[in-house]
Amino acid sequence: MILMKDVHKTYANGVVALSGINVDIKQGEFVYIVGPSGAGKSTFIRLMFREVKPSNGTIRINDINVNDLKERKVPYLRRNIGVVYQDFKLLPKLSVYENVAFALEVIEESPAVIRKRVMEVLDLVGLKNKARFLPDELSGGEQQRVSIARAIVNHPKIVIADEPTGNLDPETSREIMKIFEEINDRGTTILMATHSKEIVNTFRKRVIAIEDGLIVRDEHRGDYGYES
Amino acid sequence: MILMKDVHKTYANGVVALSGINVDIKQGEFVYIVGPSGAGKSTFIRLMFREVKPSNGTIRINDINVNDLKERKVPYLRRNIGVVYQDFKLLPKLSVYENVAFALEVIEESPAVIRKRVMEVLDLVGLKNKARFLPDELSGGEQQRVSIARAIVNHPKIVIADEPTGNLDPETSREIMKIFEEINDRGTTILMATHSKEIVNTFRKRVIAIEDGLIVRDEHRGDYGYES
Amino acid sequence: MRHIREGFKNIGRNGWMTIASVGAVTTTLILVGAFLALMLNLNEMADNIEDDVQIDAMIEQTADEEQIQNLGNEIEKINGVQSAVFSSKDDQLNSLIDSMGENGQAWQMFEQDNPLNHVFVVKTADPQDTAPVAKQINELQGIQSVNYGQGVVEKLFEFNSYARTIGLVLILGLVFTAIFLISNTIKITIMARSKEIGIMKLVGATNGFIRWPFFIEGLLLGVLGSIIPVAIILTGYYYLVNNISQHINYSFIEILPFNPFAFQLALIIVAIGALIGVWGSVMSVRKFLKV
Amino acid sequence: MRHIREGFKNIGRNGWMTIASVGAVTTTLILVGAFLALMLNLNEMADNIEDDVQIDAMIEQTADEEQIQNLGNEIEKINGVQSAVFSSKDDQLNSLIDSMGENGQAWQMFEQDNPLNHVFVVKTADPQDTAPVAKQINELQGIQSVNYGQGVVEKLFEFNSYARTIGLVLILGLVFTAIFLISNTIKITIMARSKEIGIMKLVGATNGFIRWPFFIEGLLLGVLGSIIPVAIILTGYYYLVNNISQHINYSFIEILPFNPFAFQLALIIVAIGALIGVWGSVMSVRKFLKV
Ligand SMILES: Nc1ncnc2c1ncn2[C@@H]1O[C@H](COP(=O)(O)OP(=O)(O)OP(=O)(O)O)[C@@H](O)[C@H]1O
Ligand SMILES: Nc1ncnc2c1ncn2[C@@H]1O[C@H](COP(=O)(O)OP(=O)(O)OP(=O)(O)O)[C@@H](O)[C@H]1O
Ligand SMILES: [Mg+2]
Ligand SMILES: [Mg+2]
Repeated sequence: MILMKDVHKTYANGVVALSGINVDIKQGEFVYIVGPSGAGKSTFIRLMFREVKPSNGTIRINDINVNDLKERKVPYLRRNIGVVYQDFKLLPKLSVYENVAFALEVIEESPAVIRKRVMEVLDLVGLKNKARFLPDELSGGEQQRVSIARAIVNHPKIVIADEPTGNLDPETSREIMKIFEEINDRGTTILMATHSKEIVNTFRKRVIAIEDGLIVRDEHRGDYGYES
Repeated sequence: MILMKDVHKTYANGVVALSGINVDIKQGEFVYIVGPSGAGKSTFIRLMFREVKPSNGTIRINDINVNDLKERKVPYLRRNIGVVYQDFKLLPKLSVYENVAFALEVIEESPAVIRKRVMEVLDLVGLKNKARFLPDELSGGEQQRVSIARAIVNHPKIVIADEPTGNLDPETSREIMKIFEEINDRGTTILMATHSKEIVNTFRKRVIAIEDGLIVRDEHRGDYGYES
Repeated sequence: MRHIREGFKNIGRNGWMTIASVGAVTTTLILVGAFLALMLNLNEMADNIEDDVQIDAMIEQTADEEQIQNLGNEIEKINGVQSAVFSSKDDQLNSLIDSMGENGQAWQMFEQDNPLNHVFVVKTADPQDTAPVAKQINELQGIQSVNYGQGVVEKLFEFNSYARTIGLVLILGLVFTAIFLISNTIKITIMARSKEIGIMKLVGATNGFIRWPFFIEGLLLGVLGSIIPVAIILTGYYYLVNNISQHINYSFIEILPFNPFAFQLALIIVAIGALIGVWGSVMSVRKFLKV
Repeated sequence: MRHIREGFKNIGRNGWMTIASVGAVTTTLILVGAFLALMLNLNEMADNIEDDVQIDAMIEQTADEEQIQNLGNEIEKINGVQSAVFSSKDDQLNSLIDSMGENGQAWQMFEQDNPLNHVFVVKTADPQDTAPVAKQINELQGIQSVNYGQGVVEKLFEFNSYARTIGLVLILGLVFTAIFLISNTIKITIMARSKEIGIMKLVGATNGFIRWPFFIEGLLLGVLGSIIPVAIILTGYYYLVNNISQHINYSFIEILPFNPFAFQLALIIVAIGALIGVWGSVMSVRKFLKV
């Protein structure tokens, strides 16, 4: 489903973020991306939905070559991938409800379906009563949960989450993990970059460790692995 | 040093974030603020340097009444408090170096002192080689460390950190904690809101737990306390 | 539908930015409107002055009535001639005496012994034809000489043509400035939202999906921005026509009538506002769609 | 020092926003400059036309040379009179014949029996004094009548005064529009930075510390924005003075000389740009300092 071959990424300022990534992720897998700060996890994630383009190498998602994809086609790729951004990326002038609904409006869902799905998913992340608020009126953890809600609202085939529990307490984190496991059980592929040793060691999944732009470990049912 | 009496905070949209906070923090203490997402931790923190004003109650810092402080005097209060923001609040058009230097420029330090201090503190957080980068060119964890560097660069009497390790791997988190302990040893008061059970349970300090806008626990050498 | 709704909502969501944009559109259009009104009226006045130009074709003293009649017919046949009116030498003397004011009275004694000629007063359909027509008349048998203010009339036409060119340049310059300023303002407000546009693209919005609300928003900005200018133009021009024009009373100062001129002008203003609004908004958003 | 340095740096940091602001300042100032040049020249022309107004004081036929000499002295003593030049009745007839062109030749036969008067051609220091001075002259012994284009001159002055008022209103309107548009554009660009201003305040910056770089930045925006307008005015006006003015040749079209007029205008343009830049920038930033 997700296939990367010898992927390199050097940013415009000369920083080498990835230097030769090879990876094969099957449909329905649940994969943690771990590694120290600045290792290249977010860059790795951003390649998949073409937020950044690789300097070298090929990326295939569902047999679509992401590099060669026409500009026009990119939105359709992105609709199949729900992304929780490390910095949330909420639209500041839209309410919580409108932010989540946006992901359904782009695929032209009917208003009735939108209302139902959005309220369902806001309920799931515990923000049903904050639907009318603006992002600025939320706490950090609440904003993060809106970003999670938006990522999963349109039942994407792949969910990519960059540090989705960084601003959540362990209790709420666990609830979010349960949601991810549930949609994973329904066949959704999940990629999650995380620094949470506790989560990785509790919910055992495949672990890919990135250091200095290279995959240094790739274990099924692995642990967080770094000494504490 | 920090004294809150019956502090209430209701936001403009009607959300009651704090409903009766009483707390007394002595000079040189190291205090964790824990609690679920949306409990009011960030609000509690923001009151101290007047990012928000309380709806009710009094806040005294170093015997200065923060509520009654004249608008003109607020910058001088803020210069004594180094803050690590949950959303970093870096100036997007300034380089890492300039962002950190800004905290020294406002107190009109000499250019030579500024250069020395900034490079020192960037070295401390491991970003010496990224001094010329813009915040947008950094990873999440790197941005967070810039925010930490800026908070401590001018040797403030109080350091307030809102979830300062949310985007950092355990190894880097530990290094940051060591920095905090070190400046705490030199007499700096430290307040730190965190969701990291690991940190709280490893570096034992005073723990204040907030739930639904109220302090529900206040223990010296406490643990994170919530079931995992 | 969604796009129209979102376009309207954005007007509200962007608060201060909307007010600033609408303010820029408003001021610019007031300027354009005022100058258009002024220039079009000046143009009209220039037309009126040119229309006053006439050819005095002096008939030889020896011509009898029949010859004069024939001459009149011949003149009317010339291409470009609109009318040829006979004016006897007595009429000519009277109008000369009139035009000289007090000075003229000294000349009344010559009424018995009038040295002037009978004259055909000729008007051309297009004032620009005055010189060639006059030349043709001059060649007719029985015409002693023609007088249409040779020299002065050419200068008048030259001056008016310069004035018209300057006016046109000013108006065009002003309209282009307006286009630039309005679209520039809109561009800045959209620039301030480039991050949001980037987020929309990341969530899977197509360029069209993002562009449409901006289209509507630009249209609204333009139309909202033209409300005050239109109101000012309509009331201001109404006031002008009804008051000022009574006080100034030169034959050549003739203001264009309120209806339909003011309404046409209002329409132009709204059209400029709406078009530039849409254009500025769509062009600016294009830049940020390449994320 | 830091503030000046930061002000300059911000010009670069804000890239597109700076370009957009400078663009708005540039276009607006070109407009203001062009209209100022036009209006000041038209005003000068109106002055010239008014300066051409003169009073013809007709001397009674019976006056002898000594009386005429005395009359001249008396006229020159009247308050507001600049000069009084004697013109004999023969001069008068000649200039009448000249002014009538071909028609005039018919009158040459009256040269022996000239019905005109000797005349004093009087000029007033201030053209506006024409009517009262003429009245005073008229009351002098030995003056038959005065003629200064009664009626027409009053209308000319009235028209010029209307034209001047309209011109002034237009220029003022334009300058205020320019002020609004420039400060509005700057306001929007600063609005887009309100978050950054908030962060600066949170890091402990005083209002003054934040304001100074904006002050410098506004000054720079204004000055940068006036470079192109000044260049256009200087070269454009130079071209106009040297070329166009040779082609138009009416006595009353007289363009103000390049030096010092163009330089004064350039100075005004730079001053407007700099002042509004600073003012717009400082006023806008004030709004966001209340964090
Ligand atoms: N837009 C960018 N332009 C230039 N360099 C960048 C950019 N984004 C990231 N980098 C650099 O690329 C490297 C990898 O960044 P990345 O965001 O992938 O790290 P990460 O593993 O996600 O780190 P973290 O855990 O701190 O989020 C870092 O050194 C960073 O400074
Ligand atoms: N600017 C604001 N306007 C209105 N309501 C706000 C604002 N900021 C926070 N709130 C609300 O106040 C409550 C407390 O927020 P606060 O940010 O203090 O929580 P927190 O304990 O820091 O949570 P987290 O761990 O998720 O950061 C939340 O319910 C939030 O929705
Ligand atoms: Mg990252
Ligand atoms: Mg918080």
